[in-house]
Amino acid sequence: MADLNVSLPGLNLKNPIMPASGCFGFGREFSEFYDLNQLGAIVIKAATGEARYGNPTPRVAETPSGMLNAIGLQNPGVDQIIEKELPFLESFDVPIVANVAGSTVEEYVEVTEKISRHPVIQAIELNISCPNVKEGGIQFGTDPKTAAHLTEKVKEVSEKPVYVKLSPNVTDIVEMAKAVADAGADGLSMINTLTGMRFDLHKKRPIIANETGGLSGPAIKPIALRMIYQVRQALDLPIIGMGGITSAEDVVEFLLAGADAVAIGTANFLDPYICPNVIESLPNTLEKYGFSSVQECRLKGE
Amino acid sequence: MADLNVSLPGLNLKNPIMPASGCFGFGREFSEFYDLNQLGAIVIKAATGEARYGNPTPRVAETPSGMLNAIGLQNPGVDQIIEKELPFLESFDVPIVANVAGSTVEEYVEVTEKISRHPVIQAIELNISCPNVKEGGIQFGTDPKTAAHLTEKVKEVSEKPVYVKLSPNVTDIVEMAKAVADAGADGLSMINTLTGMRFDLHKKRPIIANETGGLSGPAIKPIALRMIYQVRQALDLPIIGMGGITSAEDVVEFLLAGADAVAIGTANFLDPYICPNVIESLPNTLEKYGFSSVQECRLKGE
Amino acid sequence: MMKEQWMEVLNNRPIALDTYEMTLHGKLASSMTQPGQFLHLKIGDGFRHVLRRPLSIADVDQEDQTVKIIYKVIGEGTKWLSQAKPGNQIHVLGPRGHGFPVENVADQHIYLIGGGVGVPPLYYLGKQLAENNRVTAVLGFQTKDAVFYEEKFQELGETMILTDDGSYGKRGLVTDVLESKMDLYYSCGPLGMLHAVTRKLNDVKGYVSLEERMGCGIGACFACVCKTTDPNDERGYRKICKDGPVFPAKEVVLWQI
Amino acid sequence: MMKEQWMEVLNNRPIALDTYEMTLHGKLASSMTQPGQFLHLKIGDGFRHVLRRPLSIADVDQEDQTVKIIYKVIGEGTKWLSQAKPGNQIHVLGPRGHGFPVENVADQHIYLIGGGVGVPPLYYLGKQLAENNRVTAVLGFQTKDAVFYEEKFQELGETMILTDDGSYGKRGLVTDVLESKMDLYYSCGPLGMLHAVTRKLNDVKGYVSLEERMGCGIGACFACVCKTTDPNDERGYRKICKDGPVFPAKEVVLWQI
Ligand SMILES: Cc1cc2nc3c(=O)[nH]c(=O)nc-3n(C[C@H](O)[C@H](O)[C@H](O)COP(=O)(O)OP(=O)(O)OC[C@H]3O[C@@H](n4cnc5c(N)ncnc54)[C@H](O)[C@@H]3O)c2cc1C
Ligand SMILES: Cc1cc2nc3c(=O)[nH]c(=O)nc-3n(C[C@H](O)[C@H](O)[C@H](O)COP(=O)(O)OP(=O)(O)OC[C@H]3O[C@@H](n4cnc5c(N)ncnc54)[C@H](O)[C@@H]3O)c2cc1C
Ligand SMILES: Cc1cc2nc3c(=O)[nH]c(=O)nc-3n(C[C@H](O)[C@H](O)[C@H](O)COP(=O)(O)O)c2cc1C
Ligand SMILES: Cc1cc2nc3c(=O)[nH]c(=O)nc-3n(C[C@H](O)[C@H](O)[C@H](O)COP(=O)(O)O)c2cc1C
Ligand code: FES
Ligand code: FES
Repeated sequence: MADLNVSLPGLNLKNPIMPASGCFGFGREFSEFYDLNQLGAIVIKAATGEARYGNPTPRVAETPSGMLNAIGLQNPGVDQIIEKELPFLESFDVPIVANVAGSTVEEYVEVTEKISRHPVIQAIELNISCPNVKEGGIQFGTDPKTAAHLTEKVKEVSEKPVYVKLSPNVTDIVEMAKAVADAGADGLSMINTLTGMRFDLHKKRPIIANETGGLSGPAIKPIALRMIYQVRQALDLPIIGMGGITSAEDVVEFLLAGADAVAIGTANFLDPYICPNVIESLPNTLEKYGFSSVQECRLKGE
Repeated sequence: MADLNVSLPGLNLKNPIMPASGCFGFGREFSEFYDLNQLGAIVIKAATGEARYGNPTPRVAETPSGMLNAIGLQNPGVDQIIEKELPFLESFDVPIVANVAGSTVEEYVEVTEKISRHPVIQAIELNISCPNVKEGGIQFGTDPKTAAHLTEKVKEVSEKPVYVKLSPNVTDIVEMAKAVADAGADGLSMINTLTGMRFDLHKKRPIIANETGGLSGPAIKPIALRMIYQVRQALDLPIIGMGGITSAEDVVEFLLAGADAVAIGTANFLDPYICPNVIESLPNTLEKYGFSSVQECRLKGE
Repeated sequence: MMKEQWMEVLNNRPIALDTYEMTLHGKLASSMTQPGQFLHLKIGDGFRHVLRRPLSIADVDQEDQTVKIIYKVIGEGTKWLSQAKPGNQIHVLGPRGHGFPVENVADQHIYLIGGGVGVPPLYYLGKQLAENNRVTAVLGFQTKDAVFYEEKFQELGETMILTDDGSYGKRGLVTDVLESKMDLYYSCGPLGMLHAVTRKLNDVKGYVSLEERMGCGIGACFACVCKTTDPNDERGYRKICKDGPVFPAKEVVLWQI
Repeated sequence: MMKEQWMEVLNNRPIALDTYEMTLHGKLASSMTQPGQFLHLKIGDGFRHVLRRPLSIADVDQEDQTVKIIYKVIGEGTKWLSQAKPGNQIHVLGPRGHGFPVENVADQHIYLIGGGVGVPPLYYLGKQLAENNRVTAVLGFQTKDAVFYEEKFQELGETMILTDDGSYGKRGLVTDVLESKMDLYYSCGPLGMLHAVTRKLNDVKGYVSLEERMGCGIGACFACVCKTTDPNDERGYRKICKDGPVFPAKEVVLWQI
């Protein structure tokens, strides 16, 4: 059977599949569907310094082969997450990646400092790209200097490797990747959502109360693949790839593009069993295309 | 019946629907399916100074609710287009928009100079955004200064109004729109395709010979709507909207976002009758949502 | 407890203007005991529609292992449902959420207050309540052609129909006829109606069922939250898909933005 | 002349490894007289699959108004086709392109040279040619289980089957058995095979049918071009969907990139 192991900074994965941040909460709900120990890793929902309620509803809308979301980083705050959510995750033998967000460099630093100390957390995913919160998200994710500065500061305090999650809403993704790489990022996570909109024909206004939302799902897969490929040509940094994955074939496509592991977001909503299903079919799919391991497939893309 | 008339610089449209550039050739093939006089306008395939063969094949790939293309501006060159294609279009009572492309400012200027003189051409669509041709396309479409300079030079020679077609592969679409508006653009056309990729799992390489291609179709609709909306908030310039339109409902959505007229590209491939079908159902669809005219719907979005 | 299954369409018929009643058959039906819960339905093949559609359980027959849903054709998802033929399979996740509390409710005079496609869950609820209680249904519809299930509700108790345009029953809004001297009410319908109902029946104990656009439908994505009225509430919000869709009328904020 | 229509699936059955034969019924069939043309099929509902799939006409029965296509399951589109049931409707654009020239071809000894799913159009062609000519079919397949239509070709003339792995017929490539002393050949199959065939039969007049990924399928988008061999050719290219898919072997460049 094809070897699914992947070894990345801080993350020893039994397989390259992890649920993406924001699409899996803190794992509780999905643990009622299947044994979370099957997962390669789990990326938990974004943590901020204080509790946040997020944006007004409606927060989601459907688009062709995709969806928009503008949750607005609703979360109970880093302290509550550490106190109430992480203990539950301790009971699983799965590396946990903490997604860190904030409105200021100080907030990112504070959250990273706190959460990266927790033994269950194996890596930090720095969410510089959430386009929904007006007070800063867009800045961090689209300006290379600001992103580099943030990465540097977070790296200074983080006790775990830091994966910077890139926003696709930029002219030059390679420039962004290089900036955070030079600033010390241990890896990249890409892509976050593309900013989009839908209109309610009856109400004659945007469906999403926040007007714009982040586009995710299969619709964005070709953009994710292109960006990962471009960054892979330019850099050697580990990449956790995501954007529209719904099948083991998609995973192979992301590996060929240059991803080292992948995350599945939106597809969890339509099929709560998508992660274990993809993990189950991955070995056969790899073999079908002539690969004896994830590693071999990943290198083929070079 | 709802009034479909739209009046834009150079373009008196009996309805707001036109086939998009590159998806309709020079009209000949579709004229065998229906009477082209039904169309609001026709945007013809990009013209360059000399004939171009374009990229190697495969040039297209399918993606979820979308497709990639890397045709590479294949066309017989502006002189042949004027000599062999435009006479055919003269026999229809439909405004023709000439899509102009090039690798240098001089080429754009030359092509515009020649084609804008032709009586059948009512407007120029300046294709600053085709991301497939390496020798310049990307530069023009993603750098505001270069785009503004090009617009200025083309405006100097054009005998017809110039609509600048924006690339969505940018961090700040409003900045691009403002730059070309200040440089004298009479209108905007948006959006062109987003750069994407697919991989062939059997061949282990990109499906498109050119590696990357332009993503179009329903998948990009939410991105098109967002960019049109953002530009509409910032500018008063007429906008021809496009990106994934497949129905009269989609047209209403684009009008609400701020488009004045729309173009349909990819959908022509799946349904060659899509343009007349959408035109036919538009009056009822407008009325269903309480509008007595395209104009009224368009203003509702403000 | 977390279940998903293909269910077979037994019947799918128009029962009012743009409104269909679909009967689904499958083992999943046996877990659908609580009125007010919803089914989360997959639309079409593959991932063209990445979001499931929430539809309330309108009736369940445990013996036949069938469940009924009643839905109005709104957009692409419900249009697709309306075209399903007997024998087709539909992928169902459910039953989801927390429904109307019915345990230990006896000897009460109860209002069932529904508006439009908020009516369906009240029928399965009413069937359970009518056994030990007196039930009065107040159902509002836009127009005559939109009315459905009137006779079925009459079998449960007194039933008043109102239409916005007066083309059937009484003209007006449900709140026009509501009286405060009831023991309990259960309501489902548009937010504006729920808001008016809770104000009018301010002194009566009641439950409301809320709607919101959903992402996951299982409590993981925070798409479907609503605010709590109590400023000291530990979380400050509820998830409609998981904590709801039914809430005590006083617990959640019905009018915001 | 430009037609599109819903056609009804009469039959859809596996005839070899991952290979299906589908029989479609509809008025459109009456325009399908030219062998080598293709049908352009819509996949699934709506616009999830924005590109149609080109599939060659394998046989036509004008009396019954039926057309047969033979397809290998490659990806999502052909998988969807393989799941179609009798009674299903499929949206078809066609017949498209220019096929094999057969008019005025008589009293010739002709090769039909096919590889894999390049074989289907040769059958309808062979049926037309066999009336007035001597036909020899040379058909290559990957392996025994992939072989189809052997007996049907035998009815038309001498038929040689080759497999890559020797599991059936002769082991080897079609070019291993081709001889130059023929009057005419028609070939359809993978580009590598076509290239080898045209080189081997350099002195024989021949026609090849090409494949390329298509956008519009009607000549409007320039997705499916190939280069002409003549450097003085006015255009320098041909559109496979419109000028082809069949070309005189010497007219187009078969080996590029
Ligand atoms: C708990 C719950 C129970 C419901 N029960 C019923 C019922 O019994 N009968 C009935 O007719 N309707 C019911 N609805 C509303 C129903 O879910 C929507 O009408 C339906 O999802 C519309 O789908 P569509 O694809 O036709 O519309 P589209 O507008 O194409 O849908 C696009 C997206 O928006 C969502 N959406 C659109 N309108 C609503 C809405 N009002 N509420 C929630 N999501 C929406 C869809 O689910 C989908 O994700 C219920 C909603 C909820 C939350
Ligand atoms: C003129 C012509 C005639 C053909 N006749 C036959 C036939 O009779 N029997 C048969 O089995 N196959 C035939 N093919 C090939 C057939 O079109 C592809 O196998 C089919 O389109 C694959 O679709 P898919 O969705 O299963 O694969 P996917 O890989 O999922 O398709 C994705 C996209 O790529 C295109 N594509 C993939 N492979 C090919 C290919 N080899 N050629 C052209 N487009 C491709 C698809 O059309 C689609 O647009 C023919 C191709 C052409 C151009
Ligand atoms: C509802 C929702 C919430 C999300 N929340 C977060 C988040 O909190 N932090 C983050 O970095 N990304 C978040 N994302 C982005 C996903 O992690 C992922 O990058 C993106 O959705 C692309 O993957 P997909 O197409 O598989 O969903 C969210 C996405 C969705 C759909
Ligand atoms: C095959 C193909 C060729 C195209 N060629 C051109 C072109 O020559 N010039 C241009 O400005 N845009 C070109 N486009 C972009 C379209 O005009 C349009 O902007 C884009 O496809 C989005 O619209 P759609 O989603 O309706 O296709 C092309 C698109 C496709 C799919
Ligand atoms: S829909 Fe995801 S939490 Fe309710
Ligand atoms: S597929 Fe469009 S020109 Fe041939």
